Amino acid sequence: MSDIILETRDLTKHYGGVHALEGANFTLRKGEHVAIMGDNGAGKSTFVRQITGVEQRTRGEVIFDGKPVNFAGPLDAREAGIETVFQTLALADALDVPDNLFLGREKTKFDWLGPFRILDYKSMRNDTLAALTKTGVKIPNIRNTIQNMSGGQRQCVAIARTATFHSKLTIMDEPTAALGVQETAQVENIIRTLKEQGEPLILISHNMRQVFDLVDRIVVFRRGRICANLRKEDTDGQDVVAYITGAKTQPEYADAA
Amino acid sequence: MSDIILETRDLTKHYGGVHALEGANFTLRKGEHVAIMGDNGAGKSTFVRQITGVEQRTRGEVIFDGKPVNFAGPLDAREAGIETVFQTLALADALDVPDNLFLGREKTKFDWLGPFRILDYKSMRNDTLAALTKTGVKIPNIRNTIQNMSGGQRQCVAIARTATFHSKLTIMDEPTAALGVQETAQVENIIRTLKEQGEPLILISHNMRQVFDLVDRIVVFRRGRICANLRKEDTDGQDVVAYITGAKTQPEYADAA
Amino acid sequence: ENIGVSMALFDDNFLTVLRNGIQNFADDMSDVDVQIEDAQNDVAKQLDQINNFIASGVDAIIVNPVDTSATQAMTAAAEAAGVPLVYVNRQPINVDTLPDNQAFVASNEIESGTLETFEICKNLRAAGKGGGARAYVMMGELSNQAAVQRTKDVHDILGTDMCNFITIVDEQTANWSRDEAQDLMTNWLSAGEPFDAVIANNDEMAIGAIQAMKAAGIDMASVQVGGVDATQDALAAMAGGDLDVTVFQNAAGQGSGALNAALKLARGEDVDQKVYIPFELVTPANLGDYFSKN
Amino acid sequence: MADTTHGTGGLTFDKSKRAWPNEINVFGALVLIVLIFEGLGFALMGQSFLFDSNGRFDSIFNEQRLRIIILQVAIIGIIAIGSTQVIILGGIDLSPGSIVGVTAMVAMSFAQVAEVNGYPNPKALFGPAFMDLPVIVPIVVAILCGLAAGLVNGLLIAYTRIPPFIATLGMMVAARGAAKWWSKGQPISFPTDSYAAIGAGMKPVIWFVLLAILFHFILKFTIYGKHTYAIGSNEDAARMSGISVDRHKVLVYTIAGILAAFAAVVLSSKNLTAQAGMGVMYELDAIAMTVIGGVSLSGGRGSIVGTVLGALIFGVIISGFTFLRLDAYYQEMVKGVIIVGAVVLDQWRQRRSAARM
Amino acid sequence: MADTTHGTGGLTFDKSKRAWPNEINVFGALVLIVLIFEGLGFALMGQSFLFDSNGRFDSIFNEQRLRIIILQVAIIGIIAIGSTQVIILGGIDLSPGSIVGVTAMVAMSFAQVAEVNGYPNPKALFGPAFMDLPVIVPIVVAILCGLAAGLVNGLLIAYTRIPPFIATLGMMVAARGAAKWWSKGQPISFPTDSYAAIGAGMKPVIWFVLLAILFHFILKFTIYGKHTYAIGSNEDAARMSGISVDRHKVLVYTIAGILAAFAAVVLSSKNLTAQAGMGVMYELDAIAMTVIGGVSLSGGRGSIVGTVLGALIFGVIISGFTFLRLDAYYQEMVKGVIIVGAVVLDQWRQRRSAARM
Ligand SMILES: Nc1ncnc2c1ncn2[C@@H]1O[C@H](COP(=O)(O)OP(=O)(O)OP(=O)(O)O)[C@@H](O)[C@H]1O
Ligand SMILES: Nc1ncnc2c1ncn2[C@@H]1O[C@H](COP(=O)(O)OP(=O)(O)OP(=O)(O)O)[C@@H](O)[C@H]1O
Ligand SMILES: OC[C@H]1O[C@@H](O)[C@H](O)[C@@H](O)[C@H]1O
Ligand SMILES: [Mg+2]
Ligand SMILES: [Mg+2]
Repeated sequence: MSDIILETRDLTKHYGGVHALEGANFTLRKGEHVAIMGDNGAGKSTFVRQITGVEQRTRGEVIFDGKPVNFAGPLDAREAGIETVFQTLALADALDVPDNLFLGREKTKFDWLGPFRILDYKSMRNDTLAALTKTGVKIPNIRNTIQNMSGGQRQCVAIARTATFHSKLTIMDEPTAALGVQETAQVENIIRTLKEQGEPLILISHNMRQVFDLVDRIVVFRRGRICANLRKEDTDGQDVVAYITGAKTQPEYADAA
Repeated sequence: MSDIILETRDLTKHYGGVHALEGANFTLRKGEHVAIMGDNGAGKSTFVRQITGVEQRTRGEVIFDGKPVNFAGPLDAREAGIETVFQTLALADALDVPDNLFLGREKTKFDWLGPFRILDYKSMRNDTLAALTKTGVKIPNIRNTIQNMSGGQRQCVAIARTATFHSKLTIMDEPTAALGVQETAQVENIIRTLKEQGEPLILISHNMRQVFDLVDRIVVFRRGRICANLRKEDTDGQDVVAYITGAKTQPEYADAA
Repeated sequence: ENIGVSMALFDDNFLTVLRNGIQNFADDMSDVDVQIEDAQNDVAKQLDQINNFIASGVDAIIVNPVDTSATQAMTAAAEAAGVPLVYVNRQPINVDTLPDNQAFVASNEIESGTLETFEICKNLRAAGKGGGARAYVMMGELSNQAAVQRTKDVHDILGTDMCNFITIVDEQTANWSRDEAQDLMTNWLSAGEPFDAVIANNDEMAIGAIQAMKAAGIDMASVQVGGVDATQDALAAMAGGDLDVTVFQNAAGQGSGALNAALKLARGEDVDQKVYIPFELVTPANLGDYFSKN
Repeated sequence: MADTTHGTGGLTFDKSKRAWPNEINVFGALVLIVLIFEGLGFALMGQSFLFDSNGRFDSIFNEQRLRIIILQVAIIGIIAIGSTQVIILGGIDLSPGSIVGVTAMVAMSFAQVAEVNGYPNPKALFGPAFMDLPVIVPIVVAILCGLAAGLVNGLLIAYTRIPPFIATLGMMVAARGAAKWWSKGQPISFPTDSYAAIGAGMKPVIWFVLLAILFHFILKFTIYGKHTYAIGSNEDAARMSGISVDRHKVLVYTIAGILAAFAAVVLSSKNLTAQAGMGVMYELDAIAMTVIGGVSLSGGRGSIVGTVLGALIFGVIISGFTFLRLDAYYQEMVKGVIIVGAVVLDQWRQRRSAARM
Repeated sequence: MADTTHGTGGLTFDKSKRAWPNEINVFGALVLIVLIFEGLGFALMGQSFLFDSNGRFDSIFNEQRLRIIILQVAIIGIIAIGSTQVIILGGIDLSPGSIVGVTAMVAMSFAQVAEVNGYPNPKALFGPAFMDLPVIVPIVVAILCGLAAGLVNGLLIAYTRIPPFIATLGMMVAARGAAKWWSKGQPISFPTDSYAAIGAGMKPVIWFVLLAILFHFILKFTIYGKHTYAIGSNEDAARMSGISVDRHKVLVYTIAGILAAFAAVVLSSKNLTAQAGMGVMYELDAIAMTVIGGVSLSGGRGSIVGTVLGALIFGVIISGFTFLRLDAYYQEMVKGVIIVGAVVLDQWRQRRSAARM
């Protein structure tokens, strides 16, 4: 078996006249942590949405765990083993924290009741407290609804959700954008734990320090195209910025210039 | 006339059992740039919402430009001269960029027509291009609707909106959270320009570097209370983190411990 | 005495005349109070209204049934509570098994459509069209029994030897409404089919048809138009030479008759259990007799 | 509820200040309205509204009044149990009234007796082979009707993504047409005794209460309920979290259809007849009950308990009007005002309690 | 449109690939439906639907058909112009049908003639002092009725924050009650000639078209329009951006009320009578036209042009059915299907064109 967990070939997405993603060739090895960087609007989230089936791609292939896949929706992607923290968080505003954490995979009893099986509230509540502690967030009352939470509290709930379940691949789209100093540190610890456990990760981030602290490799997007693929050892912050701004382009990605 | 543009006395907000903001005494001088820092859920955005009339406070006073104020809504606050970039951005998803930039203060012709006065689309479009250039954001088509924009593009639109209009006080709640490296630099330039023009600013940010680059003074919130008020010259990153995490508390704010 | 009245619906021309008949008659008596409810064409609401009357302890109840097949349940409810009950205007399905303290004052819808259609048939013959004539039929609301019955009457008459020279071009509902009838007639006209008569289930629709035909420049003398109800608007249209046939139903008479029966039953007196008020044909010939009736 | 403060990061939460459950507000409105009628009753009629003021009953209450208050809303209440779920889901259903109409017609056709008072049934629709059938036949037929209609609603809404307002408006028009077409507008009457027993006396109330309890439990404690709330709260989020939103929607609308069909059975049994116009506007009353009961039209919030209280408010109002001998014209005008008033009151209480410290 | 690529940061935008305006899709649906009726017409009736197949007219078209297609939807179309604005605002209005009812009654009471055929007006409601009044009186009275009803809707929705569905449902019930109460259910007939002229012949169409053009312009080019779209798109954002959302809502609902009142004038004039039951269900037809025309029920999107096309689709369908002599039962069933079908078609086209490269 190959050691490549995810590969995209010529992955492309156009929205009407907007070419948001163009011919992305990307590979991720098992156990590898890769960062995606790039300007606002460079196509990073679009890339994630094509892989996870949130949208249907214009063309190209996605090969996950050795098989070509074409997820009809994020549910399929999750069932195949991809856990994602979306930039838009995907939380149900009127529900409380445990409900959100277990959304779509509630713990239940009497499973023979099918859609009417009974929820195991108590056990979900306990697991929630444990999961939140990992992210270090402070929430006065986890039975409060999400709409009453601060921006950072929401983001922590979304991350706790992903971190609670094992997966073959984790994708995080700007997971610490709204987080405070302490919470950011905690989330970075979560990511380090994934690394130790050998779980592969795609991290989208604008935070240079964080990227250099956490990942093995940096892929740079510009105007919908990949323009650089850099091993951490071979580059530094200045160099990455040069790729992001278009001052530099790697020869193999020349058409992105 | 005093040189204090904004003062709050005992400003407090409770949501049911959640004490989100408790007895905040805060002052801002004309021309001064102040940062508010603190953990997620510390009450920073709540503080902003009480000042700008988005919510009605539980108790306390707000004195703006020498007069006690009690804004019924953000419209009042803006008319009084407070421009705000909210953490939730406040953009109309189905409208395009110029529409959003001029939302609530459209340029019009034939003003005697009252609510039926005619929109001056052309001039708004031109001004929009100019305003966006200031933020350095790349948007392929400004006539695209906001819902089709990336997270960072949205944030830039919200900032451009605030930066386009002169005001007595500007408040920005985590304005660069979703921004890329270049866009962040541009927004920081906008803030510097405000400083040069002597316009006062409250900046909420989790970014230590940014805060130390831009502001004169740092106020730290913890669990709904102010726990430190630090002149930039008298402190450093480590020190601020100590206040945020609760390792330190200034003596005058001892009850926040 | 306190009398509860449940009308099938309020916003109906004919039933309004009937309702006002009851109200005026009651107002003329010193110690009679009527409380009139609107069942809004809902059988279930009507049954509930009867139960509410019972809970409030009225002395007798008058019902103008929404659905004459739904009267069994109403009879049972009133009987169980020992409250007298009188049906008005529409003949209840259980008319032959009514308990002693119940009665009805009603008309038989079989007559209305029959009188109307037969008169039109005669007129067409007299106009020399006995060799073949074509008619459009406008129906009332399809869920309404008067509409169903009157339409059936049309078919029955046109099935007789005397009138089977008339064929129906098309038959559609205009929901008792003048407005819908105008549109329906105009739509029919745009097909360009020749026709000699419009037979409508009520006057409002007949008037709508007339308005549409006049707007299209059709000579009203060349078309027979019939309705039912003999409303003031219809009588005016007949006086103007546009409407040819309508059928009068004595609304005020039915109303006062029902109230009388209810009062007698409440006082324990004997009444005729079935009072039957016939429909009357109205044509330009006897038009004058009806101007002040409805 | 567990004894923890439900907080993380060492934060505490002052539980005594928690906002009231919304149902308490609705209950308050109900009590208020009853008191108003009591007051007006004594002032205007010299009588009590709910109590037995002239010794007609053995108990201290006017039992007939209590019974009719709930009886007259029980059937629409059954529909409202479905509407509640649809609205929590973030949808709307305009079709139950018409589903009632067509289902009543179809079911009743399989519930007719062969002979009435020794004569053949004058309203017979089918031949003798289809008469005097066991009661299970019309019930199954009705459930199938409701299931089919609800399923079509659900499939349209889930898979073509047209707004529920439109899908169910289409069903409302089409099903009413089908009701009229079934017997060409003729009412269908004279059901078997066993069919007549389903909705006799206070039975409709029993069905309503049983169904309310059942669905209260289902909404609060099963995965079906949780997903209903989750989808209503944020459909995209529910989808991204891996809930099979489309399948769930189909299920909820189908259940609403079945409940409407069951209401049709009870209704036609109670009235001993079925006619094509049955159930007109019931959907609006059901929605009004639901919203008066505190279910949010934007989805994600509400409960069956609220809806039951909303139904009672309706029942009290209708009976109160008759009690006060209010003219029917004014009744409608006042009913409009009360629908609005009840919701305004509820919103106002909610906002006040949110603003409380 | 300007010639720039509307991009910043040196980005370009491929304008040729821009999605079709939605109205084109609706227009496509209209053409499709017409073609279906043409096809069926030739197959079943041996006649053309829109063309003059038996030489009755001077032109190549069946002029009567063209006229009735638009005439029969013109009055509801006037209401739909209001519904369009309310729906773009993110609201819904269930009251216009009842506003039509009450306004027609009230306005007509001030438009009666004293004498009919030489006899005193048999339907006279007021004394002679209020008869034979100049036509401006009933018109002003009508506008005031509509304004009042719309204002109440708007104030309730804006300031008590109850859902529009409920506020306008209350108005729907209350205004219908008022319509019945006004003359105790008596129809009011025999208007003056000048009143009768307002809705005579093709006048309703002229009013509809004029109002459609006016409001198309207002929605596209004035601040009123922009704020309507903005509030419908994101009410909170509109509020935070400093739009006086509440005042604007009041304005929009008031305009919808006035349009309904004007429709009542045209309707009662066209019919030469006013009845308490007038306008029942018009609101649903108006909403259906609007949504078929591509206005999104979630607000922020749509146009008057779409609504006009939606109204035409309705008109074509009604005429087409009569043309094919489809039984009324089937008509209703098929109408339900078409309401749904038109919207499904539109959504499908939109999604396909969004998915196009
Ligand atoms: N409407 C509300 N109802 C109940 N609790 C609320 C509400 N809004 C905010 N809170 C709570 O108040 C506290 C302060 O929230 P706030 O949004 O001010 O935090 P913040 O400092 O801006 O955090 P962040 O950095 O994550 O944006 C949080 O614990 C939050 O859960
Ligand atoms: N549904 C859509 N329709 C049209 N254009 C879209 C749509 N979604 C995204 N875009 C455009 O595609 C481009 C890429 O967007 P994307 O969200 O992938 O950016 P990003 O790299 O994630 O940026 P950020 O760092 O700001 O999150 C942007 O120009 C955006 O405006
Ligand atoms: O039920 C409604 C109908 O009732 C009839 O008796 C009347 O003739 C019709 O005009 C119509 O009003
Ligand atoms: Mg992104
Ligand atoms: Mg915040």
